Amino acid sequence: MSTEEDRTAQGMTAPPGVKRREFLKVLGAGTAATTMLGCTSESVERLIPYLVSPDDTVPGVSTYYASTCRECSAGCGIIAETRDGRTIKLEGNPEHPVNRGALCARGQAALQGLYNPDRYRGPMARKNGTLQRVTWDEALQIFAQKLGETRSRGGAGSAVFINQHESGSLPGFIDAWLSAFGMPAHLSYDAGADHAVIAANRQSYGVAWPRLDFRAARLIVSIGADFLDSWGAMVPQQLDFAEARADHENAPRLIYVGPRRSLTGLNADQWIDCRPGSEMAIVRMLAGQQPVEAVAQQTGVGATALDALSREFASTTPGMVIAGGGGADGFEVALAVNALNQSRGNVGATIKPNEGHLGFDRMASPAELRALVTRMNTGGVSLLMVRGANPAFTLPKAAGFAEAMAKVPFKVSFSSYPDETSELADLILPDHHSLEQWGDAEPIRGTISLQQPTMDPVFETRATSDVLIAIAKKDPTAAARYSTPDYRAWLISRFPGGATALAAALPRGTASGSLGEATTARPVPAVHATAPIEQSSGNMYLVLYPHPFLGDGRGANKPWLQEIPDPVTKICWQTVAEMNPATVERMGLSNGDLVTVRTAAGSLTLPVLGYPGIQRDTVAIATGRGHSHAGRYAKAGLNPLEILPLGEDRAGGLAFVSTKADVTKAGGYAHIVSTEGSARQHGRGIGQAIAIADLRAGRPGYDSGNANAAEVAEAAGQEAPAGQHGGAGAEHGEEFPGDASHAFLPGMRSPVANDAEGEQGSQRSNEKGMYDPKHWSGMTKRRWAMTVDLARCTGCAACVSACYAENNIPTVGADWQVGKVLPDRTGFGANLLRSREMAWIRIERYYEGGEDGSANFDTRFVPMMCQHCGNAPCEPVCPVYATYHSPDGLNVQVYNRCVGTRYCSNNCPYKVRYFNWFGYGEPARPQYAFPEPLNWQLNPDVTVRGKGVMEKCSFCVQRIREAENRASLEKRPLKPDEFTTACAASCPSRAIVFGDAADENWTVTQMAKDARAYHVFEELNTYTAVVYLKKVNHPAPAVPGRV
Amino acid sequence: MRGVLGAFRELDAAVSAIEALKEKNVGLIRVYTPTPRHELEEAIQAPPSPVRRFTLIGGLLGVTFGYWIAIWVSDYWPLVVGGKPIASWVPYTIFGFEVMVLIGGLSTVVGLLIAARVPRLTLQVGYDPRFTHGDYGIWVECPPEQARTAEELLRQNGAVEVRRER
Amino acid sequence: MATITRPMPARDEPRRPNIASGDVQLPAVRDYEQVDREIVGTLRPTLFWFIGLGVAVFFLIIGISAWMYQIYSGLGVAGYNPPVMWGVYIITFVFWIGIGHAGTLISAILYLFRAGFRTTIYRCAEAMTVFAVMTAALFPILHLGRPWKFFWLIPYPNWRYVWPQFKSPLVWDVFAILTYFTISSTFLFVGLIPDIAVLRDRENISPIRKRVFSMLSLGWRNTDNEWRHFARAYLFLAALSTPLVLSVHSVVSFDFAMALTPGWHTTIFPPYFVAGAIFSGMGMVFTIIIPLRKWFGLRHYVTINHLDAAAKLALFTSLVVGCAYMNEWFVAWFSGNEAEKSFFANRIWGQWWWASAILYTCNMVLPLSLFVQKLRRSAAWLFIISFTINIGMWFERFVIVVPSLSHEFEPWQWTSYRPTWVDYAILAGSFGWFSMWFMLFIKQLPVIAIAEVKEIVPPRLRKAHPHGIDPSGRHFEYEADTPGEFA
Amino acid sequence: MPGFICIAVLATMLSAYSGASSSEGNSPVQPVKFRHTIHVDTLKMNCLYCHFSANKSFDPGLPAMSTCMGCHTVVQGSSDDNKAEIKKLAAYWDKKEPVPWIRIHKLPEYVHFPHMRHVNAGVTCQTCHGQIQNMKQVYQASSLNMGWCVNCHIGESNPPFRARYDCSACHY
Repeated sequence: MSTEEDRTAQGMTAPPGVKRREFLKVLGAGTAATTMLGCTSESVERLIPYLVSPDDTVPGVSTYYASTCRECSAGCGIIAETRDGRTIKLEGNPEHPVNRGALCARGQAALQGLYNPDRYRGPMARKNGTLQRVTWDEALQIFAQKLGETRSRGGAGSAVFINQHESGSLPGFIDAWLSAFGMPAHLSYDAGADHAVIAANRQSYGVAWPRLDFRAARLIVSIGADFLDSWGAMVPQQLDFAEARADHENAPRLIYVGPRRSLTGLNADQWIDCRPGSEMAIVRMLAGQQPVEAVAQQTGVGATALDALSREFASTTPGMVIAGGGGADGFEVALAVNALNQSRGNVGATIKPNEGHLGFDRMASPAELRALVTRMNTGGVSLLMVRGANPAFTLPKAAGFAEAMAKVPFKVSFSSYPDETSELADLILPDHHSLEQWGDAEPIRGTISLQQPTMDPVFETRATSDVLIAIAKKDPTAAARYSTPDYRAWLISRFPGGATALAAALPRGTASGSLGEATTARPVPAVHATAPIEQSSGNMYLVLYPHPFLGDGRGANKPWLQEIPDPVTKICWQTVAEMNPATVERMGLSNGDLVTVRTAAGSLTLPVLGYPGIQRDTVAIATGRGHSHAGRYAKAGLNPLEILPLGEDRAGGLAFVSTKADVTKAGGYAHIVSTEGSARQHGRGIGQAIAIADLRAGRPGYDSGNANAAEVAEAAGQEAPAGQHGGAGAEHGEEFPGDASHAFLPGMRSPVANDAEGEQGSQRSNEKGMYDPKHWSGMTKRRWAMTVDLARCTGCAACVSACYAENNIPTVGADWQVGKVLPDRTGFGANLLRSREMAWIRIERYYEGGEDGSANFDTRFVPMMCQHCGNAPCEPVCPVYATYHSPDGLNVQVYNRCVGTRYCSNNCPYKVRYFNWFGYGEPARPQYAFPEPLNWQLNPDVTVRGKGVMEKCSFCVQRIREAENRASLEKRPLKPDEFTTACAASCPSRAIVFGDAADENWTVTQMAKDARAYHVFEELNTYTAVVYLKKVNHPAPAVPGRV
Repeated sequence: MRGVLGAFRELDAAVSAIEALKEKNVGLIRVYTPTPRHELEEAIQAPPSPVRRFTLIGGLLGVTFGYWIAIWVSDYWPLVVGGKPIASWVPYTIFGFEVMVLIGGLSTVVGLLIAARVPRLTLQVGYDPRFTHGDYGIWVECPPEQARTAEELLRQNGAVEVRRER
Repeated sequence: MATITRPMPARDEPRRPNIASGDVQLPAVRDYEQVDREIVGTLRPTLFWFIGLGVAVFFLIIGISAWMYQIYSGLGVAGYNPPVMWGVYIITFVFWIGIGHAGTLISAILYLFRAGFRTTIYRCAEAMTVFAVMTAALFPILHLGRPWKFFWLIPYPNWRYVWPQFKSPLVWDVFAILTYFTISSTFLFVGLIPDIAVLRDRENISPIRKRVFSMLSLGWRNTDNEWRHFARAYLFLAALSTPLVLSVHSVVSFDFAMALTPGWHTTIFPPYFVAGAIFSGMGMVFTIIIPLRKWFGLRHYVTINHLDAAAKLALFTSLVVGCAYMNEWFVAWFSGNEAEKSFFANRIWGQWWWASAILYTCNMVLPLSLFVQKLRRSAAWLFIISFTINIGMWFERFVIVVPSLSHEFEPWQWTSYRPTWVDYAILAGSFGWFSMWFMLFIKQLPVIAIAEVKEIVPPRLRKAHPHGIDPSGRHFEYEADTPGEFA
Repeated sequence: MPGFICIAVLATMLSAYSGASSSEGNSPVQPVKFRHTIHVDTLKMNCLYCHFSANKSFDPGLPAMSTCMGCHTVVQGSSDDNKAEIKKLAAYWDKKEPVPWIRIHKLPEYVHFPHMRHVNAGVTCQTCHGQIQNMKQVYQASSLNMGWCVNCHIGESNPPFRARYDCSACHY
């Protein structure tokens, strides 16, 4: 890893912006990843040398810079792989205390923000109504002048600065700058955060976000707290949760209470499907303040289930109760839950305030923005400055932010991308992307997470901090406060130890110490409280929830995040109304029928989707899609905030669950853009599970030993939990061997090697080449393999995004990528309607049980990628050797040899081969998946596949070869676990392990010997190199307390 | 080459003429017929055709080549597919068979061409277009001194037209 | 190549006897000259013919432009819906290959079996075979993702040192189809040589044609010697073609049978495919020959008796195919294989019930009507049936290809399939291509084998007419059976 | 058989310009006439002096302008035309523009060629690039097509340098 001095030496000749492209491309020319057209271009290609060569970078060799992810408020550490001046891949920083090397889908997609084709190319000013490009000097001039006018008119006090919330020094810096101009402190706004919980935590524990120690808990009751989706700091929470669940014996049982099963809910062992707004009753019941019957009546949940819940809760310690979900009474629920935790002594045991997460401190609540709206309407705001945040979109339409903003005399936006707010601005001073600028964060007390530029700016943007300093220097009074030339120097000046210490800390990306001010709770303004949900009119409860990837809409213009299916609904590029299948049937609807959802605030017409994980009287819609001005990809879907009546909880947080809605059939039909074929396994044993009891007893217990679970349940006199219909399970148990076959495990020798020795095949072939174990290349000594632990996997799809980033996988869902060839299939996701998605790894989400519509069904998340079969069915059918088995156990796909018969895919039982139906890699085509400058992100080590060839998971063969090259340069053999695949590297659950299964010292070999190990479709004798470890289910205990 | 050409309207006339000529063994006889008739075959009593030998040899070559190309190619750059033996002879039987039929069939045709002395460039001597129409013909290749006898025999047996050619 | 002529049934036999296929005669053809006159007469182009040719070319152009568009923008323009990676193109490929089987069957296998009714229809069928194979051979290339690389499937020495993968059924296809095309076209040409000689020697042939024909006829002179070797060669070609016919469609069926896809992975496919192929071939023969005999005024060559006999063959193959269908159902149930069972349920009662319904109606139910002699001897009905057979056989391939792929092992990847206009345009184009060649053929070369017809026409004898003569030279009285049948 | 033969012939012809077709002998005129003869042959400079990453990266590395000017601020050249060329170089440097060299050796993007593996294995530059030290104007000495690569990998043309000839060694 490199320090910041090295990079400053990097004398880049070409100006930033598009012209820079050619120069960068040919720099990496030897390995440049341009489209594979099948023949060399005879056109003259230029080789452009550096003027002055950078000391540390070697062309064709990656440099790694540690930095901090700014995609959400958590502040994870990242390591940016930079090749020839382009950042091409992000990985989690293993030494970072927050995310310990993992990185979520949103983090991976930061690159598509950096290279977003719709980014502002440079500063813009509104001239006679339209935004036009201006030079930075002009822009700064305009800004300074407007500032002057505002102050001379004495309007400084009424100027407002809204900033996208982030921790670290920047907030302090901004406030200092504002005060220098006599302006009030800025509003640090994060629409994604759960303000009710934050406020309640601060009131009860004194910190905004205590650390949740899942490992210590034996029972977790989550009341709408989606700690695996977007509630709080997702990655660290998922790491801890997966760790906790991986220890099967002492794993905590997770019970999810709420109207909709989110990703967290699907990972729960049990679901209490209460009515929206009735959570409080359950908390009271747990606290013993309310009788079960009353609660049952109020929540619409079976009394038996509630009774069992309360008894189990009462008898299990230590427990953990967490609340969320954005209800109108969210604040009260959160307070009550905290009280419950305190009374049961969970605080300190499982909930650790003193190890709290600081990412959510000093956050302004939506209530303050609403107050701002009123001020703007009354002309009480003289100057509005917005950086990053997009209140015009993230506040309900009812709040009328846009209209009010129009009344402000002068509006400045520092946003890097066009969005609904910057669209209204008079002056745009585009900020650097977080990967282009300096900064810091303090996610954990005493740990500074450093943020440094990983490459030169893509466009003519400027760091807002630098802009502010420049402006200040123009102003005689304020200039005095700023001695330093730019923000970097300012940081160094405040950094304990100064430049040398910073230089020393940068390679690790973190430093001990503190820069941020002490946490100060903000005053909660007068809130616009909303009436109890029961009092609103409508035939269904309306539940809005933040999309796991798109969040409050920030990621909406990143094609990866649009294309990767929602982990729960598997919907892409589309907004749907989720309702319980029973309800859908009752209303005489079927999937895709258009319904109109009407509330007091307005109505929305969108297709209906039957999702069993929803309470029967509830309709749920995801936020984050349906932008009007956020770029080409963000146009997909609809924005439910348009129909959300304005309502806040007592803490001033936005109430996402505050009203009923009238759902009526609209007539008409829209295809559901989903990657789901059948949500049921039909007993094929793809995602297998085992009950903890069976695991303990050493029973094979195929398919979660549901029979056992059912007995237990009967004994407990409640409806059986978690995916029974054990009948089916048993039946299949006979068909597919329940226990894993380790037939191919001895040294995990690939059948190929065996065949070369004639053990399997005939001896007729006199030439075995590299397949001969005695061959000088010694390639058969290795067999690359992978294990996937379903007990850890939460289905979060971080692996999918990592794969997209690493392997240059095109996104195909944009409507212009289809052309006019599919008349019945147009609009966003049209290609996906013909299931032409290209994801090399996909997360299959299967339901077990609950056919009767009961709330308790079990969910199996199965990451499915090429299984690299020893006896691969795809290989012998290829007429041209385009796919074959390499001696080191890979199922190789040679793109340039492929002629595109697609026979291999027909013959693949796992259906993990993907075909290039269009020229996704050819810039001239409408289907081009990497419009300038998205193509800067392409991984030079991986060929961009051309039109008409097959592709699939390669086990990141480029990483294997790269590691082998490194080892040979260093004249040493490969070290065990020296490297891993992109999916395994990013997995926040540590579910995927990759390595050489022929070598005992690699972790994968040990994992594969687990008792839970099995192969998918083992009966087909494909000898897969991917070993799955059964999911472990924790059914409700028969007697109170743990069995 | 010189001889006598006789044209016949009727089949039995041609048959008897042939028998008569054979009896007197006047020169070499070549019979034209619009369509093969067993009556003529029996009258002529020609030896069996050599074409079959071509077929046999061609077929044997074919089957050998078929197997050889498949196995040689597999061993040329050994790549394992689906854990199968690198050169697995069972499926290669298909190539053996197909190429056998291919070469066998083509060599049969070659055999036909060689044996039947086609293609030939000139048709003029001892031929008349009517033989592809409805009439039978007999061409007797003989020295001039025998020509007269031939002519008479042909006429006696009901040739509608007899002419000398040289 | 003698079709032995035998004594005719006496007058007192029933009016519409069930004629043994070996005994089909041409009572209305009196002598060789008539044969030449009538058949050579058919070669004169008519306005109707030009129109037909125009239509064919029009469809061909549609197909070609669609293909160009597909090559330019990529296979995505076709209706593929992964994992349904094969669609209309492969279906149509198998369809045409199947049709290509009737010709060689009739000309080779029936020749070995001495089935008399082949004489007047085999030339048509053989030409149909060649053109059908030419059409079918387009599709494997056409459905490639990178059609410009198709030659990588052919073993040729190259600097890459990489050869085709000989374990792949697709390479087997290449060999099988190329062999089949070569042999069947050779067979067609060899059979044509004497007839071309006939055309060459006729006066009413334009000089250009005369020149071309004299080249094509290789100077054939109808000598006894030529006929002797010709007969041998023809016999051996037939003997080689017979197993070839069976092998080619078996190999095509391996494309499916060698895969482990449910519904494909079954050992019954080779015989099942061969029977289906012959069945569809007979269908196409009817579709072609029935209008032809009418327009060319050849109804006294291709008599009802011929059609009757051919219909029996069609009926038989239909029964074989039906048996294969039922066997599939049985195996699906009897195997107890989860994937196989659910796939079949989906194929027959689920998503694809309509396709299966069409298939079973057209291929199993309707052909049963051919048990009725009245229908069997009605050209109109046979013409109708021939259409349903063609449709049914196309859908048989559809039902084999699409439902299997759309309902495989992995439930998460269960999908549907719907062709786009590109698929349909190229399908139409294939019919245009086929018809174009056939149209050109029927006006350039005799659609009925002159020399072979002459064989079964009684030779002129010095004795009084009418009579025939048997190999022993014994004369017998000769009369038309079933008077008026060819009116 | 005719069909078979003519398709095979057609195929062979097509293959001539399919895939990595050989542009062997390609020798464009460079914007500045750089003389490998002088630098390598006469001055005995090490290749790695300019192509600095050839032994540690896929990419051989292209000398930065500063590297050239390191010497050529003082070295002005002996003969006239050399002087002229060096002036051109200096002109570029003064304009702070890089020299737009024309690329000669180019592998298709789907082939990954690790220079360092070859250099460290002791394969000389000349093995692939020809006697570059004697080239007045650089030309592509080898066909650079697959057969040419494989010949060496299987140890046929150069036994000591045999290497794995598995497809996925280069194609991924």
